[in-house]
Amino acid sequence: MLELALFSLLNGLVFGMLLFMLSSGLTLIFGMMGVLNFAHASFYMLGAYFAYTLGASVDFWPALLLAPLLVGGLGALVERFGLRRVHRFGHVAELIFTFGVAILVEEVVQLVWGRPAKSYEAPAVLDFALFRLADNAFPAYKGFMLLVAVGIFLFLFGVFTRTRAGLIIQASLTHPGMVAMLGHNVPRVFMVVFGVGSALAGLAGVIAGPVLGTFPGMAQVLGSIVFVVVVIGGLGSLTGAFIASLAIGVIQTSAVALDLSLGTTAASLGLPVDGGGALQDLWRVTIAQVAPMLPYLLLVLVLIVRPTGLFGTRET
Amino acid sequence: MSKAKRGLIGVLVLAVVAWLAPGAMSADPIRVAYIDPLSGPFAATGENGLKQFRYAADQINRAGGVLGRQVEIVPFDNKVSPQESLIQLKKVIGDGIPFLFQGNSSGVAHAISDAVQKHNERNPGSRVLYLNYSAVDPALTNEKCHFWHFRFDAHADMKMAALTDVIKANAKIKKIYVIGQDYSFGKAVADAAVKMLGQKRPDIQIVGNELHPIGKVKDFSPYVQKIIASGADAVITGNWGADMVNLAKAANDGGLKVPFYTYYAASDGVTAAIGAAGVDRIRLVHESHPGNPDAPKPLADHIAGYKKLHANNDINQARIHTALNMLALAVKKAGSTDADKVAAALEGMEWTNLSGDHVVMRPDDHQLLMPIYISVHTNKGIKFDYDNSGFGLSLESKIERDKATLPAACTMKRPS
Amino acid sequence: MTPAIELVDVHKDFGGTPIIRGVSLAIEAGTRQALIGPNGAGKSTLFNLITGKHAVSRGRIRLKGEDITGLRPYAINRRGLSRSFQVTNIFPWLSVLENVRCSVLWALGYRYSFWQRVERARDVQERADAVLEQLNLTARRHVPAGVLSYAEQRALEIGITIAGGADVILLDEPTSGMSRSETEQVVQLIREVTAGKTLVMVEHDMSVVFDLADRIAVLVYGEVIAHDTPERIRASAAVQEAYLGVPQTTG
Amino acid sequence: MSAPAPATTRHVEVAATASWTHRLRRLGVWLAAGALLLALPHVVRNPVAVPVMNQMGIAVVFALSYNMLLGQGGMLSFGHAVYFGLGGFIAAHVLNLAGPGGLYLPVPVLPLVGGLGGLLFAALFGSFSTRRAGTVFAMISLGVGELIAASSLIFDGFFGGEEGVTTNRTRAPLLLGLEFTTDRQVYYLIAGWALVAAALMYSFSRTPVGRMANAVRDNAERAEFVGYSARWVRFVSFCAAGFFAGVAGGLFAINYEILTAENLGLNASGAVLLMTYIGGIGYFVGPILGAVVFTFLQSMLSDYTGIWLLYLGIMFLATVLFVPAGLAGLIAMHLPAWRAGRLRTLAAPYALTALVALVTAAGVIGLLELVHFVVSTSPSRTTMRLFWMTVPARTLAPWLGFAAAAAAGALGVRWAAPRAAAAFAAASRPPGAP
Repeated sequence: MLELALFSLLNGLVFGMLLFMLSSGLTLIFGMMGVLNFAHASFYMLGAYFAYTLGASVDFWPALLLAPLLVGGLGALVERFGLRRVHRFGHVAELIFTFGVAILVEEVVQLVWGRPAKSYEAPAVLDFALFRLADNAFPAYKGFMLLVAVGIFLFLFGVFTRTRAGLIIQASLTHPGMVAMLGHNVPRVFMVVFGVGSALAGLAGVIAGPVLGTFPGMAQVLGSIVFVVVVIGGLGSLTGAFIASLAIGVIQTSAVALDLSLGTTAASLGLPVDGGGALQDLWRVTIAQVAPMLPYLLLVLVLIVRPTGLFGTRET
Repeated sequence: MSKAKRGLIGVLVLAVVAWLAPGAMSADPIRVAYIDPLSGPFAATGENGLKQFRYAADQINRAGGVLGRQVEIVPFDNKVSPQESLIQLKKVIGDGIPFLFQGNSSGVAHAISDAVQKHNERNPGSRVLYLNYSAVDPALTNEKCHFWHFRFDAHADMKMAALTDVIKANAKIKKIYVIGQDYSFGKAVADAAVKMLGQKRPDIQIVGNELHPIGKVKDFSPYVQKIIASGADAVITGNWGADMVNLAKAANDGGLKVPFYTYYAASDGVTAAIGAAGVDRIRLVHESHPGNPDAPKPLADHIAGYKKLHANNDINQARIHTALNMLALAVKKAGSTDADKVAAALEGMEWTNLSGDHVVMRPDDHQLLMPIYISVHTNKGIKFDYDNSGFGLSLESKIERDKATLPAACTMKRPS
Repeated sequence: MTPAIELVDVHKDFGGTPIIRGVSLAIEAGTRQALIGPNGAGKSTLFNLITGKHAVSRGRIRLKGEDITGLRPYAINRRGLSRSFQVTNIFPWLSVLENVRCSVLWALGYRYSFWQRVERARDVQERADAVLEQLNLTARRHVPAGVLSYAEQRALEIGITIAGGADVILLDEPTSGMSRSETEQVVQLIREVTAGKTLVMVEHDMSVVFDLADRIAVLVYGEVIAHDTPERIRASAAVQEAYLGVPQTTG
Repeated sequence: MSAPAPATTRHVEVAATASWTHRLRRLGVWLAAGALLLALPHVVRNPVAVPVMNQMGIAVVFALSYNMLLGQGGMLSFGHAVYFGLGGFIAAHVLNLAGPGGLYLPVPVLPLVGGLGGLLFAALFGSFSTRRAGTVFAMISLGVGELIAASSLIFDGFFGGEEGVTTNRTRAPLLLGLEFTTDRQVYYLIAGWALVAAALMYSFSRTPVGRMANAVRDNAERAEFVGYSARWVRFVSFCAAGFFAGVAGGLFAINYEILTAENLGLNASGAVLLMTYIGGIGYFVGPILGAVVFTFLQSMLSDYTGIWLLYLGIMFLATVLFVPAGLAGLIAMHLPAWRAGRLRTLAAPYALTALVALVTAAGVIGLLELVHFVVSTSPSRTTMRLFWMTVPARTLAPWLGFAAAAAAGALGVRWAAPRAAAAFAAASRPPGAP
C-alpha cells in the first residue's frame, strides 16, 4: 500500500508540474492582458504535433527546443494580427476570439495530421525504468519530465525575482495599466508575453505528448483543467497557479486510489442505505470514479467562497 | 471587411436556393445509406468503414449487381451524435432510401433503432431497415429488439461468453481486474465479466472492478498502479480510442506485464499508437479471423485487394462484407427493395463469410450467430498489419459458433 | 428633529492605514451641506461609507434616524438616499432616456417586475420626461449615453441621481472639469433639483461651495475639524490654518 | 473610470413610445412572422426541409434564451446547455408518465414542463453563480457545465446512460384532437411555441427587470445606487433564460423523442454561444438569424465536405474579427442608407467586392480541400471531385491554380473593399450633411 501511495504522489507531482507549465503561461497572459485565453491548450497541442513532425526529420532533442520556439512565434502572430484587433471590442470579444482560435486549431490539426492518434514516442535513450519498487516501475521519461518542469519553474522564479523585466511583469500583474505608465511599448510587451506564454504551453506539449498521447482531442482534454487551475489559484497569481497545479495533480491521481463511495461509507458507519430511486447511483459512485470531476467541484466551491481564487487579488 | 461577409451571404443565399429546389429523382441504383461519423474525432473510423462498404459494393456491382441494378452507398455524416443521427435519418427517409447501415456507438444505435421503429409504425408506406454492423449493446437484440433492426456483429455478451471460455481453460489465471469507461458499454462489459466468470470459474477472484470517466483521464498511471497492487493475472477492458491507447502505454511504462483482454484495441490508428507497448500483452475479441498468421484465402484476397486501393486503411471489419452481401441476397430473394419483404428474407438467412465460417441470422432476435476469435497484438509473423505499423493481430484461439451463442431474449412483433 | 444623516464616531482603514479617524457629524434635514478639505482628506471615502459602497471599520451611520450601517448600496438607496460620482458613472450603452427611466423604476415601485412593460408605464414616462426637461437633454433622449459630451454626461449623472426622488442627495464634485459657464449652469441645475431636499456635496470650487451651502464641514486627515455656517467657517482660525491657508486651485 | 464610448455599430436602445402607430407596426411584425411560419412548409418542397426547420425553431428559442444572458445581461455562460438538457430530460420523463391511465398531459403543454425544469435548475445554480458577473460567472458556468455533463454519464437512473431517455409523443393524450405523428404536425407546434417564446422574451426585455438587466450589464455599480441589487437582477434574468432554455429542451424532447448526454454537454453550450455571436448579440433578432444560419450550415455543409467544421471555425473567427456586431449588426449598419434611400448606390461596389471575395473563398476552399484529400486518402487515388470538376489532386497544377485564385482574389478584395467602404460611408451619411 505504501508504494501505491508513493507512486500516486510521484505521478501527481509529474502531472501537477506539467499543469504548472501550462498554467504559468496562462496566468501570465491573463495577469498582464486581462485575456482568459481559451486557446492556450491548443498551443500545447501544437507543441506536441510540431515535435512529432520535427522529431521524425531531425530528432527529439532539437525538436525539444525548436517546437516551443515555433509555437511561441505562432502565438505572437495570433496576438499581433488577431487579439490586438479584437481588443477594442472588449474582454468578452477577446475571450470569444480565443474560443474560436481553439476550435480552428483543432480542425487544422486534423486537416494536416489526420484524425487518428500519432505514435509520438519518447526518445529511446529515456526508455527504461528509472527505479522499481515492489512491482511498480517509474519510467525514466517521467523523471525527465519532472526535471524539465522543475527547470522551467526555477527559470521563471529566477526571472521574476532577479531581473528587471521580471519585476515589471510582477508589478503589472498586480497593477495592470502600470506598464503603460512606465513608458514601455505596451503592444510589444503584450505580444512578447503572449508569445512566451504560448511557447511554455508548446514546451509542455512537447514533453507531455509521448505520455498523455498526441491526438486532436488532447487540447480539449487538458484545456478546461488548466482554466480550473488558474482560476482556483487566483487569476494573475503565479504562486497560486503553482500551488493549485500541484494540488490538482495530486488530488486527481490519489483520488483514483480511493474506492470509497457514499454507500460503503454510510454502511461502514452503520447507517442503512436505501438503494432505490432515481438517486440510487449516488450511493454507488466511488471517489475514484469521480476523480476527474473533482477539479470542477473545487472550482465552483472556491469561486463561491472566494471569487478572487485562493491567492488572487482581482476578480476580472 | 463587410464585403467578405457580403460574399458569404451571397454563397448562403445560393446554397438556400439550391437546397429549396426539389432534389433529383431517385435513379436506377439501389441506394444504401451509411450513417456514421465522417467529421470530428471519430471520422477516421467512419471513413474507413465507408471505404470498406464501397469496396464490398464494387465487388457486388462487378458481379452484375442486384436484380440488375447497381448498389450505391450514400454516406451521411452523423458526427457520432444521436441528435445529428436523427437529422440524417430524416434525410435518408426523405430521400427515399430504404436501407441504412450504422455501427459506431451504441448510444447512436439506440437512437436510430428507436426512431426507425417509431417511423415504421407510424408510416407503413415508407418503411426503412436499420442494419447494424457494429454496435454491440446486447439490449439492441434483446429487450429493445424490433422487426426492422438486424445486427451483423457479435454483441458484447457473446464476445464475453467466448472470452470467459478462454479464461476458463487457462488455469494460470486466478485474479482478474476489470476496468472500463463509465458508460453503458463499459458497465455492460464489467457486469457480463463478473457474471460469466462467476458461473464458469468461481475460483477466480475479481480483484478490481473499476469505471473511469470516458475521455477525461489524462494519465492512466494511477490506474495501472492499482492494477499492479491488486496482483491481477489478467485485465479485461472495453476501452476504445484514446482511453485504450493511453491505458496500454501506461501499462507498458508502469511495468505491468499481464494480458489485457480488449474489444477495440486495434486499427484506425490504435495499433500504431500502442505499438511495441502492446506486444504479447493486448488481446482482442472479435468476430473475424485476424488475417495472421495464415488467413483463409477469400479473406487474404479481400485484404490484399483493399490494400491496393487504400494503402493507408485496413480491412478491420470483415463483417461489412458479410452484411452488405447478405442484404444483397435478401433483396434478390425478396425481388424488391420493400423493407418488410427484405426483412422477412433476411430472417434465418445463412451465409459463408470471408473467414470460411457459416453464419446465420437468427429469426428470433435478428442477431447474426457466428464463431468468435481471440487474437494477440504482435509484430511476429504478421502478414497483414494494421496502420502500416508492422504490428497486427495474430490468431490465438477460436470459439465455435454454438459455444458463442446465447439464448435469444426477444419478443419479436412482426407486422401483420 | 432627527438629522437626515448622522455619523457617530465613524472609522475606516484600508489595510491598516486609517483614512477616516472618528468622524461624528449630524446633517440637518433640508440643509445644503458642503464637505470640503484638502486632497486625500477622505471626503470621497466618507461618501462611500455613507452610501454603503465600503463598510465602516467602526462606528454607526444613521439615515433619518434609522441605522444603515453595513447595508448594501441598493438598500440605502431605497431608504431615500441617492448619490452621484466624481468620475462619470452612467449606463453607457443605454440611451439617455433609458438611463433616466432605469433610475426611477425602483422609486416608483416597479421592483423586479417582469410582467409590466416599461414604455406603457405612464408614471415612469412622465417622470423621465420631466427630468430630461430639467436636464435640458430632451433633444438628446435617444442618443446612447456613452456618446454624449462631457458636460452632458455630467448633467445626466446628476439626473440619474435625483430622478428617483430621493430626499437626501449626495453629490461628489458635480462641477469638476467644467468651464466657468458650464459650472454656473450646473449650480443652477443643482439648486433647482434639490429644492426642499437635503443636499450633501463634496466640492473643490470654493465659489460654488460658498454660493450653495448652508453649512460646511471641513475634513482634514480623516477628521472633521470644523462644522458650521459658511460665514463662521470663513472666519475660523483653525480652518484658516489647517486648510484655507493652503493656496487653493479652483476648477 | 470613465465610461467607454459605444461603437457606432452598437445597437441603440431606442425607446419605443407607446404611440398607436408604433404598437400597430410592432404587432404587424409579429403577425407577419406568424404568417411566414405558417406558409413555409407549403412553400418549401424539399422533403428534408421540415425536419431541418424543426431543428431551427428549437435552436432559435435556445439562442434567444442564451442572449438574455450574454447580450441583455452581460453574462458570458459556458454552460447554458445544462438548462436546455435538464429541461428536456424532465420533459421526456414527464411525457413517459403521460398517456392512457397516466398523467393527463397533452403534448402541446410539454414545453412548459421543460421550461419549469430549466427554471428550477437555473434557480438552483443561479443562486450562487449570479453573485458576480464577468470572469467569475463565466468560470462558474464552465464548472457547473462540466459537473453536470460528467454526472450525466454516471447517474444512469435519470439520464439513461449512453442511450439516453427515449419517449413517445404519440402516447400522450390529445388536446383538441391535435395529433403529432408527422414532422409537419410537429413543425406547427414548434413554430407556434417559438413565436410565443420569442414574443415573451422580447417583452421580457422591455419590462423593468429586463431594462435593469441592460443597466446592470453596462454598469452594475451604478445600478446598485439607483436601488437595484445587481445580483437579484442577474438572478431573475438567469432564471428567465433557464426557463426558455428549458422550453427549447421540451420542444427537443417532442421533436426527437430522445434526450442524451450530449444535449447538456459543453459542445452544446459552445454551439449556442457560436450561433448567438454569429447572429449578433446586440440585437434581439441576432440570435434568430444566427440559429437559422448555423443550423442550416451544420446539417447541410456536412453533405458536401468532410472539413465543414473547419469552415465553420473560419467563419466564426471572421465574424469576431471583422463583424463583431454579427449578421444582425451587418444588416442594421445599412439602415441609415436604406432610410436615406441610397441602398441602390451600394449595389455595384458590393457586387464587385462580393465577386472578388468569392474568388478568394473558392481559392482557399480549393486549397483546403486539396490538403484534406492528400492527407486523408491513399496515394493510389489521384483524382477528386471539386467544384463540379475532376481534379488531379496529386499534380502541381490545381494547387497553383487555386493558390493563384486565392491570391488574385485577395488582391481584388484589397482593391475593391475600400471602394465599397467608401460607398457605404457616403450612403450612410445623414441627409443634409455635406
